[in-house]
Amino acid sequence: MALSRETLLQLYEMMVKIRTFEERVAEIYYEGKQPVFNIAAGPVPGEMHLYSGQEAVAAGVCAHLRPDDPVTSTHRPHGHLIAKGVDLKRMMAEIFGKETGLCHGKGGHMHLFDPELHFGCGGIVGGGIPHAVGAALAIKKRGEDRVAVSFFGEGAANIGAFHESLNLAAIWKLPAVFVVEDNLYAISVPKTASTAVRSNAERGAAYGMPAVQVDGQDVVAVYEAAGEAIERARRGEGPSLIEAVCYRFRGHFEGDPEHYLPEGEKEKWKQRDPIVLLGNQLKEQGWLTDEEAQAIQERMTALVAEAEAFARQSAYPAPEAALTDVFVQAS
Amino acid sequence: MALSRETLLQLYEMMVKIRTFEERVAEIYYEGKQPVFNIAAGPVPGEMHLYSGQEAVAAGVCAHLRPDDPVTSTHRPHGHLIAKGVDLKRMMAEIFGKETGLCHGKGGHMHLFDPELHFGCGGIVGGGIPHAVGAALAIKKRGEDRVAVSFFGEGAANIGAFHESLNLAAIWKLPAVFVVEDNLYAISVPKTASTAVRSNAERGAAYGMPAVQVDGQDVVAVYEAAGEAIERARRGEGPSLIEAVCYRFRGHFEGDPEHYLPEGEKEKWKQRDPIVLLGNQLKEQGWLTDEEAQAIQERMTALVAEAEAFARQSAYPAPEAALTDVFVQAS
Amino acid sequence: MAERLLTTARAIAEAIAQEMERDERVFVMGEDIGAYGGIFGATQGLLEKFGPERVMDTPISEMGFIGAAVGAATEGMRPIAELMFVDFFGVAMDQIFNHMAKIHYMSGGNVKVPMVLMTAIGGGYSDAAQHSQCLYGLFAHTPGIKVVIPSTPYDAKGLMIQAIRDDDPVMYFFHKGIMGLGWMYPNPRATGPVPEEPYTIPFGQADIKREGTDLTILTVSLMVHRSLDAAEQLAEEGISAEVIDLRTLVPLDKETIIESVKKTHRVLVVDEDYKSFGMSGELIAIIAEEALDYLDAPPKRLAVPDVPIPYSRPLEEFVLPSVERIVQTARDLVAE
Amino acid sequence: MAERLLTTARAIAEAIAQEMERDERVFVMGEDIGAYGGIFGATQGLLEKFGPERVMDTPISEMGFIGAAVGAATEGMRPIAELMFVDFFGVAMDQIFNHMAKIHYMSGGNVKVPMVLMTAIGGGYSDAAQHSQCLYGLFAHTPGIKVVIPSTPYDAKGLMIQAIRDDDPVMYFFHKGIMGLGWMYPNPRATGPVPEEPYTIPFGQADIKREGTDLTILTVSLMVHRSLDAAEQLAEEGISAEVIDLRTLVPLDKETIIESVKKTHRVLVVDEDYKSFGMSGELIAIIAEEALDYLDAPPKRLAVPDVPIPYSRPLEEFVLPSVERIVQTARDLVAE
Ligand SMILES: Cc1ncc(C[n+]2csc(CCOP(=O)(O)OP(=O)(O)O)c2C)c(N)n1
Ligand SMILES: Cc1ncc(C[n+]2csc(CCOP(=O)(O)OP(=O)(O)O)c2C)c(N)n1
Ligand SMILES: [Mg+2]
Ligand SMILES: [Mg+2]
Repeated sequence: MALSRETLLQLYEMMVKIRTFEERVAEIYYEGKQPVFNIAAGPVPGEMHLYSGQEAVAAGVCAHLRPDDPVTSTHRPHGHLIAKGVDLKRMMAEIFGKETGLCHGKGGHMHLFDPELHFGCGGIVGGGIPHAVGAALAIKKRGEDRVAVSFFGEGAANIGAFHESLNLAAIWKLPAVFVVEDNLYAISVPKTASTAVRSNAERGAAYGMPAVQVDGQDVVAVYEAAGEAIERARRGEGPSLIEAVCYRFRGHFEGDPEHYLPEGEKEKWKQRDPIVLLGNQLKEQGWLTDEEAQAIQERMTALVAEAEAFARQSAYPAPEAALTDVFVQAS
Repeated sequence: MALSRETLLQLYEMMVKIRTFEERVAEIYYEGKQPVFNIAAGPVPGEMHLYSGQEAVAAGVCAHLRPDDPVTSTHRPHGHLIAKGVDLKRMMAEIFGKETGLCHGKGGHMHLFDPELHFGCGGIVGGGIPHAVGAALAIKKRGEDRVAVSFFGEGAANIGAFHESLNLAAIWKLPAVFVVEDNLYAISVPKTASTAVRSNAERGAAYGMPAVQVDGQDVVAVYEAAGEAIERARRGEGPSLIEAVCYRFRGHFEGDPEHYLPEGEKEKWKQRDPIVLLGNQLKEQGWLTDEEAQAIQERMTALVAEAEAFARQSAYPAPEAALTDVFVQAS
Repeated sequence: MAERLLTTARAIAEAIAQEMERDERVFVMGEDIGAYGGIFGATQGLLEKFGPERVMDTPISEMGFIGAAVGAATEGMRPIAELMFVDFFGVAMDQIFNHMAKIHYMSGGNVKVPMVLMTAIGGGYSDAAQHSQCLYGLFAHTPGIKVVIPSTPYDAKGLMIQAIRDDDPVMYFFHKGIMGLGWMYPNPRATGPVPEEPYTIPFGQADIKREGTDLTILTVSLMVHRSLDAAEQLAEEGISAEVIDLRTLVPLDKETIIESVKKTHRVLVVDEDYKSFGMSGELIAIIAEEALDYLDAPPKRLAVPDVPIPYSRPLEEFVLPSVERIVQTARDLVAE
Repeated sequence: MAERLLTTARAIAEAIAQEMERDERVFVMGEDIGAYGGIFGATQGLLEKFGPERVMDTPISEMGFIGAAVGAATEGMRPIAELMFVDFFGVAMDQIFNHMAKIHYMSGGNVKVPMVLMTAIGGGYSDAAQHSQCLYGLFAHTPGIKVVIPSTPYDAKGLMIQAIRDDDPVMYFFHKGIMGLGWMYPNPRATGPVPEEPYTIPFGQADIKREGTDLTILTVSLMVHRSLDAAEQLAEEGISAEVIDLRTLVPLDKETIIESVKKTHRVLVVDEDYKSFGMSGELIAIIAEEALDYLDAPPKRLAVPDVPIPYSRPLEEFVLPSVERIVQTARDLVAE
């Protein structure tokens, strides 16, 4: 199935958008953390897990999703939320901990919630997988054609919640798609040391669930596999599992010394940058000129800059606001 | 591979031993609970999950085990512990909550520990599976040829600990054997409503682990499959998974109304009583006469009676003993 | 017209049924809650009334289905999940503790998690260390969870309806010994008057189950009954005990507690949970903070003495607060 | 000879290394503890010294590998498992709570579970609701677990060696802010004198980190440092604060607590855990029970006010006990 120019350009633009956001966040993150890195300092404190390098996965999957399709994500959520269509301003403001942020500063980078986009994430590995099952259950109960998608890493595929969730989705035949982003590592632990099978696609058999492994640097491959799984789910035919093999271009989190990486590995993967791959393909097909690519990049840079400016100009929440929102009904 | 008469008779005797123990415990259990069933009353209070009907699994697997091979079991542990070779007296005394019991009355029917037999169990579904992994890890670290076996139900195969444990055992290539006793139900919930695949043998693929489903009413089939898996583990070739399909002859626990059973199901299964099946086979082969069978039964009845007498004659622990054994070193 | 009597189990099942009729977003999930009716009867009859789509038996996957309840709740449903015994919380604690309890806060109030997690607590029938715990103290320590612990059929119904209608995650703890089950040790107060029409009991309102002047007994759940029995015996000795059923630990009705202590000047906490770092400590701390000068004697507590629940009957009886020990401790307290 | 200075992280790693050398049954398992050296450095250098058989990186399977540690311990090994952040306990709580803590008791004392579960606690660097908690109160509530919370490099080493040699399951909580990590907010006391030779510090012995006469501050972990800083400021105002580092919550050194209160007549608990139903309540309850008449003012506590830890810096600063708030609360307490 050949994709239209329009679709490919949308995918391209989305990947550029994510990359631009992430690389700018990285720059901002180091503000106030130099010359001595202090995780608590600067305008964006705390851990920071960026998505650069994995853009094809978020873009390829979310291209099939509507705003009302629930998505659960992880500690590395920016790419998914951007691909889902978030307002970058409110997202950036949250990362800055500002009152205007998606969560009024209470959530932060790892805990971004956008109810309009039915998006949630969190810092506990595997924690979001059951939520997607529950969302899919709600969809099925209401007889809707929405689909719930859960993104998580190959490391998360070894935690109990993965197993329980996939089994539940399968026995209840829920409209859910599980997307494993196999970026080869869980922090420093390589997949070979954590996972008894080479491909998590082999784990579909444990739930009688269609499962496939795809090249996660190839956005078209991801797009096609995801399209099939999502349409299947929309038709009420049950859940699927997709593993997309990709790579973290910036390490696990900012500050990761990456001593554990084999020499040359990252460089090798960078040669398969998903954005460059699609860009080259588009250029070969005559669907994108260098000038157009430049224009896209500039537009994205401007969007991110606008989000940054919004975040910087926004106020911090009042300290006492820490005490609200524990309960909807305080007593 | 045809089994020797000696082996078959040992298996037969073990199954009779377990059945005799269980059926006697059932009688004792209802003492003090009639005419009105009060779970707290009688010489044996609390929940009571008996093993009748599943004897072929414990007998067939444990026939390959040495006293120093670790075994972890479940809330339905009697069969495994008896097959492992426990002193029935101390076991029965524990079930009576007596000072002379395996755990001095602190554990009870669901929490039987016999360190000499490297046996443990517990009331949390799936809770024992990781312990077998840890025992196998200890074995591997020491370079021993022991094997750790974990028994659990088909219901437990849907809990996270199952997945995590099998994956760990596989990546670390541990000497462990996982035995699923598929007795069709987890309390009232049938396997079809809990498990997305027909056979847990299909789940071996998720861990690159040899896996097989066997007829759990056929002790020879269990014996052979277990033998292969256990020898493989002893040779250092890693873990295996066995699912044995069997049936609970007495319901989930004593007092189970069993309203949820399809009509006639239990009767059908009772026609494949593992003890009768093997008995008939032995008789057909001319390896067991009715008199010999009778003698075995009498010996087992006497053993159980002796255990019961021991338990009844034993004293309860002093109430203040409740305060000891929280810690080895109290401060 | 004679009052209608129900067991606590039936009162809970009725509350759920009435809310399921009223609000189609409500559904129930858990192990053996369908055909079996719930091991402790809290869902008896619901499958027949509402069918398997709304009364869902689950696999043994507590992390999965409690997490699914969270996900369904954030999508606008109002799930009730049953954790068969509270003792099993450990396999699902991450979903309870880091998600159910925190999503509303982490989202800055933008996402709601309206769900009820109901669970059975308590011992006294030799079910030993992994099936006899109370543990409400752990959950009361967790910001973001409302903690509800009824002691009577009447309270059970009203608090359950309140829990289902509440927009926050609620943990609802029913003691096996108050359910009125035919096969459990008998408790006459496990059957009591329950109005047929739906009603609610607001959270954060303790109930003075018996008024008194000489000492205040603070307690919940089955221990309310033991304390009432003890108060009766104490009355015969001329000691007047006020028995306060806290009913909810979060929110906690500090006012009723403090007022009572200001009246009686003596306090005993009776708790079936572990003693240290739990409910009893918190209650005494609050009193020390807010009514120190009113105390005529050091506060006392009766709770499980920081040991797992043992199996053997004499051992278990030794560690659980009994009527006799409550009486004795109250006597000592008043004598001080 | 000059005293040797180590960070807390190095002190812990050294303790483990020395015990691994002494006892081949000791091994370590956890996520990123090998090549990475542990996210907070508690296992730095161990892989190089002892190889991957004894320093095992695990998959993200906390239920599995902590349960495996339990199984290995009952088979006679002496595992040390690292739970990367205590906040993740919920995925493994069943193994911690129902197995690690209870097997010794349930077996009637016949089975031992000699293991150490070490974990990072604490906030203050905007890691938000799921990566900033302390939670030692939950585990102190659980019978069968020893709860160890060092505050200095010296204590960290001695308590770790004690923990490894102890035949019971020990949970060992190190605060990220005391590890002396280059990338964490600075804490000068995170580096301190540590003898090279192995030594132990017995459990159940609180350490009076600063003597005083006007009030007693009871605390642990990073809050020991905040309290010491506060005590210094208070001294300038003429208020003499005694700062007691409890070091272990189970066993708890009640004697030192009570003696101090009998001397100062005023008590403030400073706790980075959630306020209600936790450590602060228990400590105050013990004092109310055992030293009521010595209290000249209601006890006070500073703790996280029962909210999840928020992300944004001003919000987080608002909920964590700070030096200023300790000073202010101590002042108020002494004025009463
Ligand atoms: C239950 C749990 N265990 C451990 C962690 C610490 N941790 C955070 S991210 C991470 C690695 C996750 O690996 P993977 O799932 O492959 O996702 P990736 O980071 O590669 O995107 C770990 C171990 C956690 N947050 N939650
Ligand atoms: C974690 C947990 N969840 C639920 C239970 C309650 N429970 C006890 S036994 C049981 C059924 C177990 O089924 P299975 O594993 O098939 O074993 P079987 O009883 O059939 O031998 C359940 C649900 C429990 N003990 N632990
Ligand atoms: Mg990864
Ligand atoms: Mg079963």
